[in-house]
Amino acid sequence: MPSLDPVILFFILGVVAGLSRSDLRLPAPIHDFLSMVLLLAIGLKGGVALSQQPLGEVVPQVIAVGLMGGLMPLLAFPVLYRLGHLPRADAASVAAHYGSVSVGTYAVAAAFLAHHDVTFEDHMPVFVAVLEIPAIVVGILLARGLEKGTRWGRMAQEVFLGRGLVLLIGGLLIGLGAGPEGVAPIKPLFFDLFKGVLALFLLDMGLIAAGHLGDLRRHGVFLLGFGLVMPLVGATIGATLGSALGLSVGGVALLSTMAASASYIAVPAAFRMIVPEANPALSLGASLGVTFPFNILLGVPLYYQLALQVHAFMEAL
Amino acid sequence: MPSLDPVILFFILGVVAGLSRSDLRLPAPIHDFLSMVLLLAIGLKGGVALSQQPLGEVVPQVIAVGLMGGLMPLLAFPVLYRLGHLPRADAASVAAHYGSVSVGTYAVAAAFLAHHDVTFEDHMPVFVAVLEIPAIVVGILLARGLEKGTRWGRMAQEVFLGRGLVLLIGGLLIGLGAGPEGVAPIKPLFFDLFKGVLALFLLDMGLIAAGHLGDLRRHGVFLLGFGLVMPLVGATIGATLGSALGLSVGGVALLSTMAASASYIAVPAAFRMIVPEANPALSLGASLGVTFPFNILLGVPLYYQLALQVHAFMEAL
Amino acid sequence: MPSLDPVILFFILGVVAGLSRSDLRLPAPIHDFLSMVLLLAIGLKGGVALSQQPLGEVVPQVIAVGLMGGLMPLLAFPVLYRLGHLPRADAASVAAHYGSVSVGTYAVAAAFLAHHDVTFEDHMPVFVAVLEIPAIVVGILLARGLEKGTRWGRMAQEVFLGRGLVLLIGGLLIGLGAGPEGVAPIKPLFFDLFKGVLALFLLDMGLIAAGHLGDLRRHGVFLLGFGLVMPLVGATIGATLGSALGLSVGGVALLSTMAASASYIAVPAAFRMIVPEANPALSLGASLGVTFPFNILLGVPLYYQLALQVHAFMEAL
Amino acid sequence: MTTHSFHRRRLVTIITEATLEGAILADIDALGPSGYTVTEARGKGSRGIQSGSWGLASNLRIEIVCDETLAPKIAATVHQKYASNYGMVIYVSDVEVLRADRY
Amino acid sequence: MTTHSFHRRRLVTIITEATLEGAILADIDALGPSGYTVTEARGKGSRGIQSGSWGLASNLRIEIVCDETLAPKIAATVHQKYASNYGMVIYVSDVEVLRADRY
Amino acid sequence: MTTHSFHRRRLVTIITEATLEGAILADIDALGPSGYTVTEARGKGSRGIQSGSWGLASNLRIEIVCDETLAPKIAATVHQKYASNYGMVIYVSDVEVLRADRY
Ligand SMILES: Nc1ncnc2c1ncn2[C@@H]1O[C@H](COP(=O)(O)O)[C@@H](O)[C@H]1O
Ligand SMILES: Nc1ncnc2c1ncn2[C@@H]1O[C@H](COP(=O)(O)O)[C@@H](O)[C@H]1O
Ligand SMILES: Nc1ncnc2c1ncn2[C@@H]1O[C@H](COP(=O)(O)O)[C@@H](O)[C@H]1O
Ligand code: NA
Ligand code: NA
Ligand code: NA
Repeated sequence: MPSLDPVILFFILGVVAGLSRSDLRLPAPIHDFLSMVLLLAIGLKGGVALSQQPLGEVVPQVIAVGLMGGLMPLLAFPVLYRLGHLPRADAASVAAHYGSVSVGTYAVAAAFLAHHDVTFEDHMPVFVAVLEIPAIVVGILLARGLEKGTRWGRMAQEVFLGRGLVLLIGGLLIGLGAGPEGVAPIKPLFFDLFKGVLALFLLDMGLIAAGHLGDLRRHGVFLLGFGLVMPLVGATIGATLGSALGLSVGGVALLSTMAASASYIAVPAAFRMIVPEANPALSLGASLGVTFPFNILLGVPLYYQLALQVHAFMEAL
Repeated sequence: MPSLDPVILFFILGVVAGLSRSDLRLPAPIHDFLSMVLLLAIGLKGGVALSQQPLGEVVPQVIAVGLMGGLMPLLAFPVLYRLGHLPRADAASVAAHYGSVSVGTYAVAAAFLAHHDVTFEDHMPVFVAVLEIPAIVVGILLARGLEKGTRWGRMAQEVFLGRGLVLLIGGLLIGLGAGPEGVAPIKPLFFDLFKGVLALFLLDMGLIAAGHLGDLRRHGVFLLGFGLVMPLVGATIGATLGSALGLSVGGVALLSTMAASASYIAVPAAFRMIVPEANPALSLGASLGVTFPFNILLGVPLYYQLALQVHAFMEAL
Repeated sequence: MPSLDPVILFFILGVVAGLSRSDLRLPAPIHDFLSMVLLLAIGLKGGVALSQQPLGEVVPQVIAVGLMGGLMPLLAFPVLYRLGHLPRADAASVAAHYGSVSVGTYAVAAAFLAHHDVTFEDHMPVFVAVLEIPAIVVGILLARGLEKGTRWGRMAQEVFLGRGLVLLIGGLLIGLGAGPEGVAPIKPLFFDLFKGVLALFLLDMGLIAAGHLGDLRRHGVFLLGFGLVMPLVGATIGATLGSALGLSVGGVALLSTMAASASYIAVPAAFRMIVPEANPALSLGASLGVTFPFNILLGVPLYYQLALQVHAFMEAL
Repeated sequence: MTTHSFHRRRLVTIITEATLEGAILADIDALGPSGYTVTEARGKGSRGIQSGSWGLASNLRIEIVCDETLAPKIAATVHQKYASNYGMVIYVSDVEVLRADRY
Repeated sequence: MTTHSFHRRRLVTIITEATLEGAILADIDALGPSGYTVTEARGKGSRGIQSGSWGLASNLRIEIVCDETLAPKIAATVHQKYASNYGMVIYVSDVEVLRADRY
Repeated sequence: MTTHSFHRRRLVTIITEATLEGAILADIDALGPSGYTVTEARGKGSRGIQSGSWGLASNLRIEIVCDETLAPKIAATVHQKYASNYGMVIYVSDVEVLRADRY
């Protein structure tokens, strides 16, 4: 068995400290700083990759991945609404969280693959940016329908100008504009420190996740189950699509992880403003309290195995 | 055409995010942290340079540069007071801002030269520290005259103990004391990360500059014009002086940039305390809303061309 | 005479800026961030060392060092209580501060040794963690006796779950679990930046120490004397024990420094909650206002000389 | 020192979720007070703990000094628009100010 | 806009050392108010300057909106338990709230 | 729990520019209150937006609990010295404290 990546150990430290009521706490400005560096770094990496690649090859993949992000909430919504008896707004909100993507989970998976010397397509970060949006739009449609009252302009602003997406896409465009030599002088901060910053970020996310375990207790076993099963469903969809798009094993594992992960930045922020009657404790309880720890601790290696299987299966065809 | 340095792209990202009302924002403690690292790093670099150089050579340059800083407000003041009809305190304040220097602009110019493999004298940061002060003193004299009421002791404290100057001069002295081997173990933070830190700082300055564009609209076209023309005048003075002092092309370009730049840290802080009737929205509107973006985006390459011309002209003499 | 390590110059800059009432200040979130990185880094280093060493060798040393930490307050208490006429709670509190350890002082001593190419045992950070606790327990016993009222469970929580110890021991366990290759990807942040982070931390500690010099003036000359003499006593005890445990010269110097240093994180936090009638201005005035600067500026090189002497003496036996 | 007389005004204090900042400040502004003050906060209420550890878990504390007519208007408008869906506490109190013309 | 009537309540404000956070919030909670709000603070008092530069030198400002019965209870309990050993200022004032049922 | 009686005092609240911190706190101190509390703030007023994104664009919120005589003195002194050149809001309100001897 491969040893645990130390960044995971930082997450566990955070969870344990949080659950045992240590007074350990990262100040909010440091949380913002760490996630800002992560988002920019991931964007920059993707942008540099795009700068060296014929865009024509990436566009069809982008469309396919975007469609996946839009369809996943449609799959999750009926389960949450009919089976889970969640109020419509909550069902739509949770569904949108799972159609979107967790940047932290992506970073852990990328680190896992690097740790095991598995290569992957350099432009994978583009898919992180692409996956953020469609699920939000579909989620809002599910909550609101096509009723007249919806202020789509306002919505577009909330979605596209949220800080997460601005940093991710801003990083992408800077990486695209600057290219590999251009970003070389900022490499020490954004690339060399990446895993250290990720470690501190995961320590903080561990503390935050520990706080959300309580939410979950209040909202019962259905959400717990959903938070464990939905990632597996997502992972399978992601792995299948990745394989169909001809990605490498590493790429399949990453797309699988993205599909399995649930947003805790862009989607809750957008829903808080646009569908405010959706209870954020519910969606964050599932996304941060269950799915994030599950993916970080067990999911990522599992999805890598899944990628190996799917790849072997496709080769055998 | 040389590609844009990526740190400039971070500034543009900040301006665009600010103008489009994204909720992107760097927490104030992070702003302080980033500018602290920049100021210390610039000071350290200059101090290490001084530690390897006969001080006798630098002193005459320091005096000449200090004089330039004191004379520039005398040039700018009548324009602002007579032509621009600004109140006396405001004219003196804006004049002092332009006689002083912007550390961020200096850092961008130094990065630009490094990006284009242009060398420059290692002790240029000394001039940054030197330029901070004379313009403040002259500016206060312009605002107050030599009236008895002025509390010069209090003023000296505000000027010399402002955090910007303390970090810059503190860094200089540490670099001077420790020398190149001494600072080697802190190189990874202060030197290797420098451009990454500068990138994040410029992202923040872009957000802040976007907020000051509104100020400008309120204070009219005269300040806009002044904010665009004064840097060109300053650049010419700086380039001429640099050349006369026998600096290399890179050194001339840097001194030209310093002269062209306008303070937004030391001078506004000092004027806020000592000449409080001067409106900071006015001077910061010009300095941060016009001159800083102009210098960062267009000025720096221009002043490099100017340095090449002036140098060629002097050689031809 | 060897030149001053630049991190010391940062401390002096902080003290000077603080005493001269500069407005220089590090925001509290940055203080937290810097000390968090230091604590984790020291823990990680120790953990990696433990991962490569038969634990059996370390255990006896750990026990001996822990005993030293528990005995030192018993030595200091009567001096403070009888000779200094401090109230019982204050005498116990100050005694506990000096039985425990200052992480910042340890880091400076380790940097000093590295600067002078003196090697030391890799597992020294383990002793930092070990030394934090026994002095607190003994100190509380000294303040409270074995009276029934003491809530030992609550006390254990305050002591073991304090953020300092959680980060130090968390780092140890992560380093132990991940081993040298495991921590390699987080090396750039935690190890390469270490001295730069320490420099900024010491700048802040200089500002804080300057603020505590006033406390001292209020509490008189006895505490000043205690803050200067106790480290020397501690250093001698530490050097003797280190030598008896068969540590290298560098290891002896480090254990001597630890014994000479006084806590300003774990102990004051624990006493604030458990023995609140002890006046923190008193213990922090001695620990931060006297002993910390003394150790940083003069103590560390002195304790290294002491280690050389003691080592030579033991060899001669 | 000249004598200063104090004038009675009202202080509206609103504690709510930080995500609401842009929207709620625009709404308050539109009602025409001379200004407002914002501080970062955390807390606990009917919607659970807001630990302040990140944006979504943070509160704001907004203060508006205004006259007797505007205060209930601000309180009621904000309450009606946001209180059912967002963590929110609003209270109003009496204060005295020096410059009657400013609020 | 519908008419809203205001209801008289009390606001307890406590300024104390940041190290006390966990303990004091638990004690306040135990007395049963509907919630509390915390902001970071610094200051000066009989125990000297709290500069806010690090945890031990920082203060908290805690606010509790509650009814006339609970307010003196919170103030007295906290005062009795902590005021002799910790930097502490407590004051109580009148406020008006919109929803009578919540506090 | 023993009965505690409350004593009427005044609370002066000053919102102003962060750059003023050193000067204004010294002036307040010189007037002799038993202490003060400072929190970081941002806001909007007649001088535009103080976004809080850096020192020059930040506000402070200063609170002083004091007696009926000192309150107008602090308010008037600060107002007279700073209000014409600096962003500034001052308001005074009634509070009740437990320990009459402390303020
Ligand atoms: N009784 C109270 N006193 C003071 N602040 C409160 C009170 N109740 C709630 N709050 C604050 O208002 C926020 C939202 O409250 P709620 O809508 O009850 O969840 C909480 O996070 C607290 O910061
Ligand atoms: N008169 C006062 N007005 C406002 N705040 C005060 C006052 N006195 C003390 N404080 C605050 O309460 C804290 C503790 O005060 P003390 O217990 O007097 O040291 C101080 O650090 C200040 O933040
Ligand atoms: N009506 C108001 N209510 C609350 N705070 C205000 C008000 N007006 C101004 N402020 C605050 O006081 C600061 C200075 O106000 P001004 O002097 O009007 O620019 C602003 O930045 C706000 O934080
Ligand atoms: Na997903
Ligand atoms: Na200039
Ligand atoms: Na010790």
